[in-house]
Amino acid sequence: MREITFSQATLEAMAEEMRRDPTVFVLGEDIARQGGIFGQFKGLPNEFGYERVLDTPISETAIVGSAVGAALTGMRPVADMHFADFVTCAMDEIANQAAKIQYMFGGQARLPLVVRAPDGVIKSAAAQHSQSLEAWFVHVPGLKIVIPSTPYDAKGLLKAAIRDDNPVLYFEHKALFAMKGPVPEEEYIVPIGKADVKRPGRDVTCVTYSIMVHRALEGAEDLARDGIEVEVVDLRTLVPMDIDTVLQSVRKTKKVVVAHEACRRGGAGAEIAATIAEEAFDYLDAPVVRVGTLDVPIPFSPPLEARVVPRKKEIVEAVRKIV
Amino acid sequence: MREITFSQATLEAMAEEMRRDPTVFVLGEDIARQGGIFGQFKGLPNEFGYERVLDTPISETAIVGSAVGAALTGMRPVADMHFADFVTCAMDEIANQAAKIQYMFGGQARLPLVVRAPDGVIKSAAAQHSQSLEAWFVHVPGLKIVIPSTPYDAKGLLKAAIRDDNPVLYFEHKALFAMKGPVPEEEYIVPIGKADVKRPGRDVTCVTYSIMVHRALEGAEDLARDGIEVEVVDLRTLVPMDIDTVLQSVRKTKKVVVAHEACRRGGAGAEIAATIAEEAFDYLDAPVVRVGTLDVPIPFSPPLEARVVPRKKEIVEAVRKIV
Amino acid sequence: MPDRDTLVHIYTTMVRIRAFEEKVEELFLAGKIPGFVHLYIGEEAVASGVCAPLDRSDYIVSTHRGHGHCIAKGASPRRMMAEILGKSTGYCKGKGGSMHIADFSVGMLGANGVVGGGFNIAVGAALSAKMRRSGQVAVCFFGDGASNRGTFHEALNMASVFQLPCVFVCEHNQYASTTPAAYSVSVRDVADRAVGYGIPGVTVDGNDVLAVYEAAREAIDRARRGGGPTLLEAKTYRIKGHFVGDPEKYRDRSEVERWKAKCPILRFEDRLRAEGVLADAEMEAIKAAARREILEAVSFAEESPYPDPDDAFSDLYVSDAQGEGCGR
Amino acid sequence: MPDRDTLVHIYTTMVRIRAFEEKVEELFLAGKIPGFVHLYIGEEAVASGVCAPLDRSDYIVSTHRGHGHCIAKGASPRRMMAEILGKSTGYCKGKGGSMHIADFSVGMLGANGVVGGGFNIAVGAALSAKMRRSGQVAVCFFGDGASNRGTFHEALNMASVFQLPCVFVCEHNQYASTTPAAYSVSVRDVADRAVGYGIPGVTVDGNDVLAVYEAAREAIDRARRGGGPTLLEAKTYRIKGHFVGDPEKYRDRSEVERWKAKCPILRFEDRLRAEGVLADAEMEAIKAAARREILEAVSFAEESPYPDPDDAFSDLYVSDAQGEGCGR
Ligand SMILES: Cc1ncc(C[n+]2csc(CCOP(=O)(O)OP(=O)(O)O)c2C)c(N)n1
Ligand SMILES: Cc1ncc(C[n+]2csc(CCOP(=O)(O)OP(=O)(O)O)c2C)c(N)n1
Ligand SMILES: [Mg+2]
Ligand SMILES: [Mg+2]
Repeated sequence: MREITFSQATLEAMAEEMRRDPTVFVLGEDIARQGGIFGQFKGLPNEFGYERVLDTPISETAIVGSAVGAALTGMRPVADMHFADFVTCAMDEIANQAAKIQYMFGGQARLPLVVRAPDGVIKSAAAQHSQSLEAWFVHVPGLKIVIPSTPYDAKGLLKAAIRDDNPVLYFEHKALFAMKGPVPEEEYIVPIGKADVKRPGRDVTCVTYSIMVHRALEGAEDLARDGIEVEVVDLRTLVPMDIDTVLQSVRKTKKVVVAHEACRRGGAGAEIAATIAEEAFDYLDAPVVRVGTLDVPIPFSPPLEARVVPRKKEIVEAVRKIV
Repeated sequence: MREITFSQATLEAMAEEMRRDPTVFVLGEDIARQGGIFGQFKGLPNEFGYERVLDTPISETAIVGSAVGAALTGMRPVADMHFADFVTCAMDEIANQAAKIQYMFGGQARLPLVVRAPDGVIKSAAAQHSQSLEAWFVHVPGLKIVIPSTPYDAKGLLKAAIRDDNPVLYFEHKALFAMKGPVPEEEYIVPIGKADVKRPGRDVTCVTYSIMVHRALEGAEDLARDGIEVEVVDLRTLVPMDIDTVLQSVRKTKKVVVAHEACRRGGAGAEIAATIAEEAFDYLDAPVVRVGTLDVPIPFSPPLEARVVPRKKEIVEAVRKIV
Repeated sequence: MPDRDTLVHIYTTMVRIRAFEEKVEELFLAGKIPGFVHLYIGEEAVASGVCAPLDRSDYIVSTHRGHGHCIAKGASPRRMMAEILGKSTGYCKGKGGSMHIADFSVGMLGANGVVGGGFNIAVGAALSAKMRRSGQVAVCFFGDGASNRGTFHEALNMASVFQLPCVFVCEHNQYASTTPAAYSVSVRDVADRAVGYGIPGVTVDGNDVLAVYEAAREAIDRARRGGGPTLLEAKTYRIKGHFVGDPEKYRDRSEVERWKAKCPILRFEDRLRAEGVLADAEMEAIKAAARREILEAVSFAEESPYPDPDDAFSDLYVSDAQGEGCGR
Repeated sequence: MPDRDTLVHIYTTMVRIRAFEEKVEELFLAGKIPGFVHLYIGEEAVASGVCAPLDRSDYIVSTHRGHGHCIAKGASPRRMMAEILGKSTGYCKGKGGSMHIADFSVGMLGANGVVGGGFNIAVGAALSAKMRRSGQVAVCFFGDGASNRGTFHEALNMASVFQLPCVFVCEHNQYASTTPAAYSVSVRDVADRAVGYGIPGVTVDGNDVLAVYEAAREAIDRARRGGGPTLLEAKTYRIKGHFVGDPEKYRDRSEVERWKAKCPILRFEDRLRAEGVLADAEMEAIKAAARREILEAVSFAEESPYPDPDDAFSDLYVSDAQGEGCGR
């Protein structure tokens, strides 16, 4: 199968969905003229024009707010946040408007909105350009949360997100954009709400998502050399969460590491770990161990950044703690 | 000891600290002319003038943002959010500015800021005026989070928060403002970071905070009639969290219910439960059960609201599940 | 001057709003309404004048003080009243209440509990209309207090940059809760803020419904023709408290009385009488009909059932199994 | 015209900024600087002209493009360079980097990675100055792009309502990243937005350092005297890419060349020469000294150690046990 980058995969998803449905459009800063900071919108205006690929003022509030209004009135907007860190500027629009409107208005409205948010640590971008903030939204009823790890999933899930009639947050790790992987030429969809076992194993389950999937796979490789077989479960979507696949794995391995790049305290890993500990209590042979960024803002200088962000090593250590 | 309301207790804390330190001031909407929606600022301008009790435009972003600037330059602002739901409008100022500035600037700055946020469900205020959002901030390194349940704690902790050199979020449940409780005439401080066992018990630990403390105490009362002794641990502050007190209780009872009014999914309860399950794994005789609001926006109509918000009954049921 | 039908329609709308709001106040004071309610009494000319030139397919975006907007856009008082009472027959099946009323069938895209939360929703509706080439216009109602929110700025700039068919209507009723506009709004006329976005800014007497109508019609026509957004300010007054139950310590009774004398309905009646459009008896008949309609709405609402508690788990997601993922 | 010392000081500041930025570009391209850097080349007149009338105790709030502001306010290039290289001797001990430089000892309250994140911090500093009756003024630098953020609106309104000693300085460099101001800013002159807040709005040629200086001095004086805020706009141009490495596909080389010819430093040199303030040799000496200073700063930075990895756990909270609660 041909290999394309994650960025390219999302670009194909956009183009295919825009071709399929004339109500799909995208708005954000520097997406039309520049093609997105990570090339993820490159060339779209050539096919779809500057009307459907809208450069906006620096107005995150208006970007998401107007996307909400457009979604309520027959369009299917994709709003780009530039960096996930700036969802803070659209927090009211996401949490108090988008997430609540369908419910609060008793089902009169539908709100087919996708918010794309490039997140994660890359190249010393420091405290305000490195965050992974998905956990905030796990706590907001009414949203769906998609957070893929491979070009294949990125494409299939973005298409599913655009077709979904509900507001979907789509987090894409900045360091993944350049990663290549197999993506079929034929059209496909990856359904929202299905986890994927990225590596089978019998000894320990590692529940993870986004870039940490790759660090978990690297760690699993190392550990396999010592005879420890790690099953890597890629959640792919956090809401709805495919807890069945997770529990099935846990009942087999009886040991769990939960890993993400977001800060450890109060991260999505807390919800995952608490759910496992609650629902698989009788199966667990060891405490569920959580791996996440240590609880400080992301520091700038490379040795500091390296100290706080978990990589393969931290996953391997967590696994060794419980086997 | 005299009894005063929670609202009165916070008012005394404000007045005492403003008297003690001329750099303390408060800003927010309708706090000077109206005295706050819950009377929590009533009369302050009489003693301290309209310069230190500042009515602002409807500009949550500017309220918190300017409080950050004032805190960096020698003042000790207390910023009122009117309703905790509107922290969404100041999310960048809280999460990207206030929480990060001390760290990001390498300790050059100090940021003695208190954000007061009345939260929780009261009288069918519906989806945008009923939320408890503390969990978002548990996930933001650099903040402290205070969330008292009684007039005594409310006063002592608000004074501690105002004296703290770090940014502190102070969540106060709207339905608690009118509640009375004993508060000494003499000055006292309740330190940030210390939990309080509000009722001792040997059978089950209920870890909780804010209004749920009272629902847990009511539940414990009922359960005691059946010979089930619940130990109610009031966390009082979520960051830093007094996990020692929690674990001490858990090692004794071996069973835990974690309860809050915030939505269950991704709530602070997930962090608490995951931590307990990780750190007291060998002591637990049953899964940690979490109680929280069911995962929908808070609906308006009384029977709907009652259906989703946990009260005594839900705590009692959770306890019965594991004893 | 608009034609007779339009005049009568506008007058009828105003008295229907007044009758609705007086009844809501009464029901609230009788303890029959949960939550908060914010009344539109005294401001009827704004919604009535602005919505009259709108088509049913046009959009409006409303505020916490939204009953008047709803009625003016054509929503049914029965389903409004049912919603306000928390009944299952309400527009939002009891999930929303007064602060979250919406009627998408008439283009009323919702009240909002967040002050200033509607600006960009209106911009989006206008953007959508423009992209779909539907010829629709979006009107955003907002208060003097709301004009201080950052959302105002981002919305007006974006609407101007994209030349959207959007009309921003400031209901300058002198107060934001307890805070006088003269204290918290840094310009006397909010319409002056239009200068910062290169769009027309117009201030009218918001108690003169025909002045409102004319200014709105012009702005709406311009928007529909592709001429871009307008900031239209109507100077008016909130006769009742900020919410029902407001102790109103922040203003003198005399000020309220002064404004009461400028009642937009009485004033319009004088005009209609003077122009010979409606005679007193006709006006009385319209008022009586409005009162009957509202009484009927109250009966409907009171007789309607409360929602089943488990309905709390529906409507979270579109086209999903009901209640999936709500943790019940 | 300011006195000779001031003129020389302003000139020196401009060339020091230029020398600093040219070196940063070189180091970045050589792979020695982590993260992103945004250069101030071509815009030196703004920071230099605005900061000249400020006292050391006055405040400035900066942006992602903040090196020029730092130097103009009196920060040390050594510690700046060390910070930009991620060294422990940097202003923020390597925790901040280019986008988060701050020097509180000279009243430089920080760069900001969030565009428009500084407006209200400046308002707060001005509020604090007013409450403490300190006589200090707060200056907020921001870009044309930032003027579209809601934070701009809330800040200017609040500063006006409280009549704060605050000067908002728009560095209108024609672009926000790849987006031309002519496309995304709905007014030609950002200064026109002052009308919406009832404060003075002034536009000056931002490449004419004396024009900037005079306008800033007037605004700063007014602020200090209690006359409230000013919105001051300096029209200038970003000669380099948005960040080092920007492919710059969004503009013509010829446009850049046209603006290069209007270089604020060359222009000021002509003026200084014409007025007999500085001779060529003197200017050369100042430039040589600036280059030496920057070379020395680079040596200092390069020789400085990286922070110890465990320093990642300090500075989270003031006066706490180091690293408590960071989960390490
Ligand atoms: C973002 C936000 N801040 C504060 C409030 C509380 N609040 C509700 S209505 C109101 C006053 C609104 O004033 P204005 O916009 O003038 O509208 P009016 O009530 O006068 O119609 C306030 C402060 C809110 N609902 N939302
Ligand atoms: C809130 C926010 N949105 C987007 C960005 C990404 N970004 C960084 S700089 C920039 C352009 C800023 O333009 P302007 O304010 O004119 O300043 P200039 O770079 O021209 O100095 C953008 C969009 C950001 N850092 N913060
Ligand atoms: Mg008002
Ligand atoms: Mg610019």
